[in-house]
Amino acid sequence: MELAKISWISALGQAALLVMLGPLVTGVIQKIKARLQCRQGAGVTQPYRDLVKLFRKGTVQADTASPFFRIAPALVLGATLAAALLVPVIFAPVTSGAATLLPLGDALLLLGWLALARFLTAAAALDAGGAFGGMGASREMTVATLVEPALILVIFSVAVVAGTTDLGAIAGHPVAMRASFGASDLLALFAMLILLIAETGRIPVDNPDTHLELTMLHEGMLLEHSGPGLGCLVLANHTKQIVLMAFVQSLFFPFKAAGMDPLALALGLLAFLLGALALSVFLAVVESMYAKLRFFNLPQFLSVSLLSAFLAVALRLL
Amino acid sequence: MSIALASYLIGIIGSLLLLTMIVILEAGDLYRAIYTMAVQSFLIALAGAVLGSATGNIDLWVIAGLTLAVKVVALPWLLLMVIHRMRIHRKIEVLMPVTVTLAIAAAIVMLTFYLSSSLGSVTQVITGNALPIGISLMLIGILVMMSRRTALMQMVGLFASENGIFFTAMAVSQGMPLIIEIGVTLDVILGALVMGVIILRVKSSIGSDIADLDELKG
Amino acid sequence: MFMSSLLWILPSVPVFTGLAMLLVKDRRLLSALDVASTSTIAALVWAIALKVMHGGTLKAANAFAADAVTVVFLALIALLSVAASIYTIGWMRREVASGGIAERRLPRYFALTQAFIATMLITVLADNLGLLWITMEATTITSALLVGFRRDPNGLEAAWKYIIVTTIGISFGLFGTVLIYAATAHAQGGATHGAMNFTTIASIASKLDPNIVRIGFIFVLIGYGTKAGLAPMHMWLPDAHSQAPTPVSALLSGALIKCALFGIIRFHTIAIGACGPGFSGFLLLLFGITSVVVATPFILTQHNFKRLLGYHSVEHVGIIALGLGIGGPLGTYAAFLHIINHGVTKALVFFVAGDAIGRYKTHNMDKIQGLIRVAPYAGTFLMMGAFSLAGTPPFSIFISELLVIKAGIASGHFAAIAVFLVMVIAIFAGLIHHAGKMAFGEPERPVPEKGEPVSGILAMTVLAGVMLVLGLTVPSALNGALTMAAEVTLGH
Amino acid sequence: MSIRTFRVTRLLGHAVLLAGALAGAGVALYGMSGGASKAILHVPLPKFFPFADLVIVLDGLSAFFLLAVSVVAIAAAVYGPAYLKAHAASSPIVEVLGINFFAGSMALVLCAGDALTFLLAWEGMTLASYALVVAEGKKTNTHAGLIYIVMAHAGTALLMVVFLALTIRAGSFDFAAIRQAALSLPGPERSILFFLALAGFGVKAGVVPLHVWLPQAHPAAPSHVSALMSGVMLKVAIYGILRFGLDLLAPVSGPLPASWGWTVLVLGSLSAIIGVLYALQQHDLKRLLAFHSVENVGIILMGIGIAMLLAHRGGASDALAALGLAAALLHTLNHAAFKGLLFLSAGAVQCATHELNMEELGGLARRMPWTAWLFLLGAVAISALPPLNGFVSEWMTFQALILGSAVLNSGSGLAVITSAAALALTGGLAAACFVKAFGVTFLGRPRSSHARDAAEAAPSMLAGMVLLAAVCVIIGVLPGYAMRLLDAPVMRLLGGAGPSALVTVRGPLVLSAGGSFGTGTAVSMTAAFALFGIMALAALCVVFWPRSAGTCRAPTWTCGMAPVSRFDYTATAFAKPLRFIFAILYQPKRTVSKQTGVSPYVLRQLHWQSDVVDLAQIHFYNRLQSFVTRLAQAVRRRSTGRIHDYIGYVLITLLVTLLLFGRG
Repeated sequence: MELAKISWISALGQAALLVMLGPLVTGVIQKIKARLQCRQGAGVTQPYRDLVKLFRKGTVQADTASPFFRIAPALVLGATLAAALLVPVIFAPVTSGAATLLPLGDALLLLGWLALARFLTAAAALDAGGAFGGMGASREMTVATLVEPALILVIFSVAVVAGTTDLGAIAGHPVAMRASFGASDLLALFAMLILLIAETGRIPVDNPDTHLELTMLHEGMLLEHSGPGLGCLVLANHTKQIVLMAFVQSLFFPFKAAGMDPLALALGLLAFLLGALALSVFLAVVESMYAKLRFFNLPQFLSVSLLSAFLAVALRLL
Repeated sequence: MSIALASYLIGIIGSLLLLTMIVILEAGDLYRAIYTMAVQSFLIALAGAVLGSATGNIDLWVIAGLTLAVKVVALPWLLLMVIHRMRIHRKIEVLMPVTVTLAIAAAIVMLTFYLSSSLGSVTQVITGNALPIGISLMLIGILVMMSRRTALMQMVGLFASENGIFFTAMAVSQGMPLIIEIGVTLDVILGALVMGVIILRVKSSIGSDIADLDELKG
Repeated sequence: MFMSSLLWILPSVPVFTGLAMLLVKDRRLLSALDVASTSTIAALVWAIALKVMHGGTLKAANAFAADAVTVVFLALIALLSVAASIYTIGWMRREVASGGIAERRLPRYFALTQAFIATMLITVLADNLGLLWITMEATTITSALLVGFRRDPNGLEAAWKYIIVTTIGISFGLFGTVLIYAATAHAQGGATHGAMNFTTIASIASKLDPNIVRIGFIFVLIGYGTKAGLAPMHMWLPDAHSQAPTPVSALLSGALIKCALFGIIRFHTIAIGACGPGFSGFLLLLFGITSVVVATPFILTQHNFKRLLGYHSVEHVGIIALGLGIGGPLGTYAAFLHIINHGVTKALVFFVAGDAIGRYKTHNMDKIQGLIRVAPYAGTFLMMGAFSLAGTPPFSIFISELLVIKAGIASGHFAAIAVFLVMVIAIFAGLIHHAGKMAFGEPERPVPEKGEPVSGILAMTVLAGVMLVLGLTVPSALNGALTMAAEVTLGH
Repeated sequence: MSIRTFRVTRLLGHAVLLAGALAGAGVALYGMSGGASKAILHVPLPKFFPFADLVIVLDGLSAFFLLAVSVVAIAAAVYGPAYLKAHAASSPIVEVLGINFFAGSMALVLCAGDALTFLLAWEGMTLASYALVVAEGKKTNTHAGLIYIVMAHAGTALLMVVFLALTIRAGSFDFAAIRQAALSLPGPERSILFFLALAGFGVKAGVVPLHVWLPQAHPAAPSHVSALMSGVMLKVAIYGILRFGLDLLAPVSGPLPASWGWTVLVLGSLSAIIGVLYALQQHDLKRLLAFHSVENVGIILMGIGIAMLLAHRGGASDALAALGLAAALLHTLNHAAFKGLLFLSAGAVQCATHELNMEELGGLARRMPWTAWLFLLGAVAISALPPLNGFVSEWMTFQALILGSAVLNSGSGLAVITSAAALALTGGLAAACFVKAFGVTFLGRPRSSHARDAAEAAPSMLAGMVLLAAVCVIIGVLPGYAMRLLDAPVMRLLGGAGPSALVTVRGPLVLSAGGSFGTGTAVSMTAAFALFGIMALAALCVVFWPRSAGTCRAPTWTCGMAPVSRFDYTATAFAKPLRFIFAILYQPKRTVSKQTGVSPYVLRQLHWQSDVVDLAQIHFYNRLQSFVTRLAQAVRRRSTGRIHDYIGYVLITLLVTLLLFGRG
């Protein structure tokens, strides 16, 4: 039972860690972007202040909206936090996932929770009854449809070798067994990075900072929400971003602590922070270099990642 | 009369029958067609008499007499009466050029002789060449029905083809059982009566020849 | 001796009733006489059937003989004539009221129907092939008069085509009979005693000269095939069946076609004896498949209700010929079962057609709509009949088609069965399309008259009941009769 | 027929259906509890036909499918009366008799022990559903019914050939004899028979090239009947494929021929993708759900395909085959539940608004809260999203596909992975489609007067829906217990250990794939659901915590104009991006007509109309129909009506026959 207790605590602990770090990562990315565009930019902790402001405000709700409109943000936050539980951040017990009492770390379940969050946000967007919510929802779901198969192929390229889709097992795989960072891992990483941009709604796919109707995908859905509802959705967005970063790291840079001794934990935490910083820099650099793609050029952009993911799997199998 | 002489006579009558068939095919006038049909029936009756004497079977004599009474006298009289009642012009319209019909008739005769050559064993039973002649008479009768427009010529063709059957039926060893022969002749008469009634009824009601009606199609 | 005299009494009943009807003037009395005569026929047939089932073939004065095959056909003719006579009560009342048939011509109509039934009974009872031919010609004459009974141009045109084409066909049949007679005489060394009787010919069939029998069988097949409506000699059938009064067309389609098939079956047995099952089986198979294939396009693009049923008869005759052609105990058994199933179903659908046409005053199927709303009973019977004709399970035709296919696959005729299945599906589509359009939807013009004659419903329920019962089970008595009939046909 | 007698017949009829369904469920559960692979029930029927003896046999496989039939039948029985009262178009006798006969014949097909009962019940099922489809008598219904019955009949003709070929070899109609005789079938003949059976059952299951009848027939029937048709009748066809593929025609030893598995897998993937793509472009709610049935049948076939590929290869692949088959069977049950739920709620919407076109609905969530939440639950389930049962069966299918591809050698492994990618794409598209369906129908402003004055559905209708929703939630949250139901059918078909031994190796609360401890993944849906529940409750408390500022309502921001229902995003607009991306498949056609006033620049009226085409329909079926009609017209012209031609035909036939066969 001792191992079971540890897995419960580790899961909750890691989730709490992710939630705390979420807004910080966004702040860092905004800061780096500002620096690259030679302007001062808001402080790194600005997102925290926004969240606190939102959670204190009252809600102004559309007159046509149904009760679902108020409940949806809470469900979205719940789903994203459930996804946060699944990702091994620092600690990944060496014994395969099947051994722990709380077998949670499955990649498909993670994608499922994120898909549920997206489903509910899009549905709530339609409830407000305006054109922007509908357009945002329609475009978000279209992008999601194109991203989903590529994401599955990336997971398969790793799962086929590991023999399991359990993130804990994959992360915990001794690096030695996975010989070197092979060609297929490179292709899978390349595909994953493009998908990361699409999932977190960064520049080439979607513009997170703007409120111009035609260009915003994710923002369009949040337009009508206000007060704590909006707060939940923004927090969910931050958590989703850091969960995806943790997901990328566990798939491709498995430096996770095996036991509970403090040194290994510290090392694991350090590795995670470094990884998160690297990915933030990548996202910020890409945002500053590229202009937003026209919506109907997106399929072409995303099919690049689909093809590379497919090649990754093909190399792995053939 | 010996069997050999009878089969010789049947051979001659057969060729004469073929001749009458050609004349019917070639007939341009209704009256001539009916008279030729009457001559043909007379030849059948003659064949009946010849066979009757050759085989000594009284039934054949009765059949010959019956054919004489019905086919030579009654049916032509019926046809002429119908023509008189319908007051139609006597010219026969033709669907296919006569030469084509003659060519087909020739082909039919050749086919029947080619077929019956394989029936070697039947010659002991059917005297002379009555079988091929019978078949060709019947088929050419149907050809007449197919290629002539008016209903009357179709009746003439029908009776000619039935003559062919009678000719073969009589030539079979002692001939068909009497009751059957009488029954067949009775049916022929009844058929002729009904056809005549239908033709007259259509002529009186809508004034056109029954064979031209073709609304019921598809 | 009493039993064999039954064979004489059976045909005499309709003959004498027919004569008596000529003297009677009142419509109701005529209908009563009609129903009485057909029910006595049915009773007599039941008695004969029991006797034949237990005692084997009944013979009477070397003209009549009743073996298992005859019993099957007698049963069908009896059942259909009873149903037709019941249906005629209601139908004739509406026909006389609407002026279709003049009051004074009623006796002649009923007398002719009785004569028609009598000739059919004798055809089936005939042991002497010559007598078979004579009564077959008699059926043509009586039914031609009935087809042209309404004296409208179309009726007369149909009667004319019917009598001319079938008389040609039957004369071929006569020529075939003469050839077979010659062959038997030759086989008996010139003696012509009993050379016309089927039982004697069947017994010495193996000694007949195959060449003559081959040509004889071809003449009979084409001849009686024209009367049965096998393709491509079937063109007269839709005209005659669509113009005839409804009860007559039901008897034509249900019973008369089967009598022509009876003739073919008799000569099929002889041909099997003389030149082996291969020859006549292949010919029957060929004509069967041609009939099914030729009937399909006409059914798909048909607009006239009764002509559609006429072409359906061509298709089902093709199926029966296919069953006989496939041969073997199962194929022949299936063919006989299909003869009964088709007769019953076709009569039912003709009654519905007569009812619908009388109600909507048009033959054109596009104008008949919403029959279920106007006449619920007729509408349901239409759909039941349509599904049965198309060969769907709870009804009887599915069982016989299933057996035909099973026999076909067992005997290796895969190509024929494949073509057959494709055509049956196409016909299924065509028929359900027409029936669905007629049964459902809203009736357009001022709603046709309501009210359905009780006698019509009774007749249709009787036939629908038989159809359903035969669909779900094959009673042992019928099964025994059919197996014996198959054995007799195959000459065992 | 007074109103009272209508009501009594309706209630009585549905009570009979309910009793029958409950009995069916009882028998099924008894059948499956046995778990053994031997036949549990063997009831010979009276000897109807001399040439065949009919028998009823219930084994594990048929018991499982009988359960699926019974569950949806119970819901339909509860739902039926109220729906028919509000929506009745034709006489209740037809409705009531039809649905009882329909459910009865489906149950009979499942328990048929011999070929003849199977065929009779199979066609009886088709006839009953045809009667229900055309019962309303509208022109579109009759046409839909016609296409349905013709294609179903063509399928049955194929089945008839297969059954008869086997019966002749076996000497009797009985399945046991057929099973014995099939062992000695030579290879190629066995494959031909299997592909014929697959085509025959494929028509009824709605596999892609043969699916054309499904989107027309299902919406035409009353909703609780289309729930039965969509939810369960397709599964009876799947039962047929399983019975033939893995039981009757299975070779005595060694793996199944590879071509079988690949065909089923490829057909499944095609059906899944094309089904969902066409569903995306539909405006009619029930047509959308019908197309989704095509998609879900595709997913089930994928599971069966991978199971057929891996069956009897020994070692790990046997366990994976059992997993794949368990995934397919579980998805059958799941699909029956959530498709039934969605059709019933669509029926509730139809009852309330007499309208099924999504462009005319909207804002129903406030007026019909229960139906809205139940539809949302169904939508989440069908889009395979975590807490509910759709995710469980799709997760198992994914595991079977991934681990299966690892076991198969490289080339085929890659093909299996591509079909897994296709499954993922289908999941994404299904989610998009149901956001549209739920959002446009239930949320936003009501677009028509019907939608504005809609009222909540009757309590009995809601009870039917809640029953199916409960099934979805239970299987979603506690999948382990559902696994025990799957033991009987999987062991009946593949032998070896049942899925409950393989999949819930660590207790009912944990799903594990890959069987042995070493590899494979485990996931505990119960734990995941519990954590999600806690998190969501916490968030809800935060959101609904009373704040000083409180909540107020204001009009939606529409760039300053007064918001009106025309601003709401319509279904066509929602699906526009995907129509643009998958244009090759849709070949969209657009017609725009402008009416201008005095000056050409002032638009008085704009008419915009676009439609999407079903490829299989145009290229194959329309061409076939026009060809057949043209050919028929040509042949029909041959009957000229002139008597001379008739006589000519007789003479020519005689001459030709004499020539060909005369000499012999």
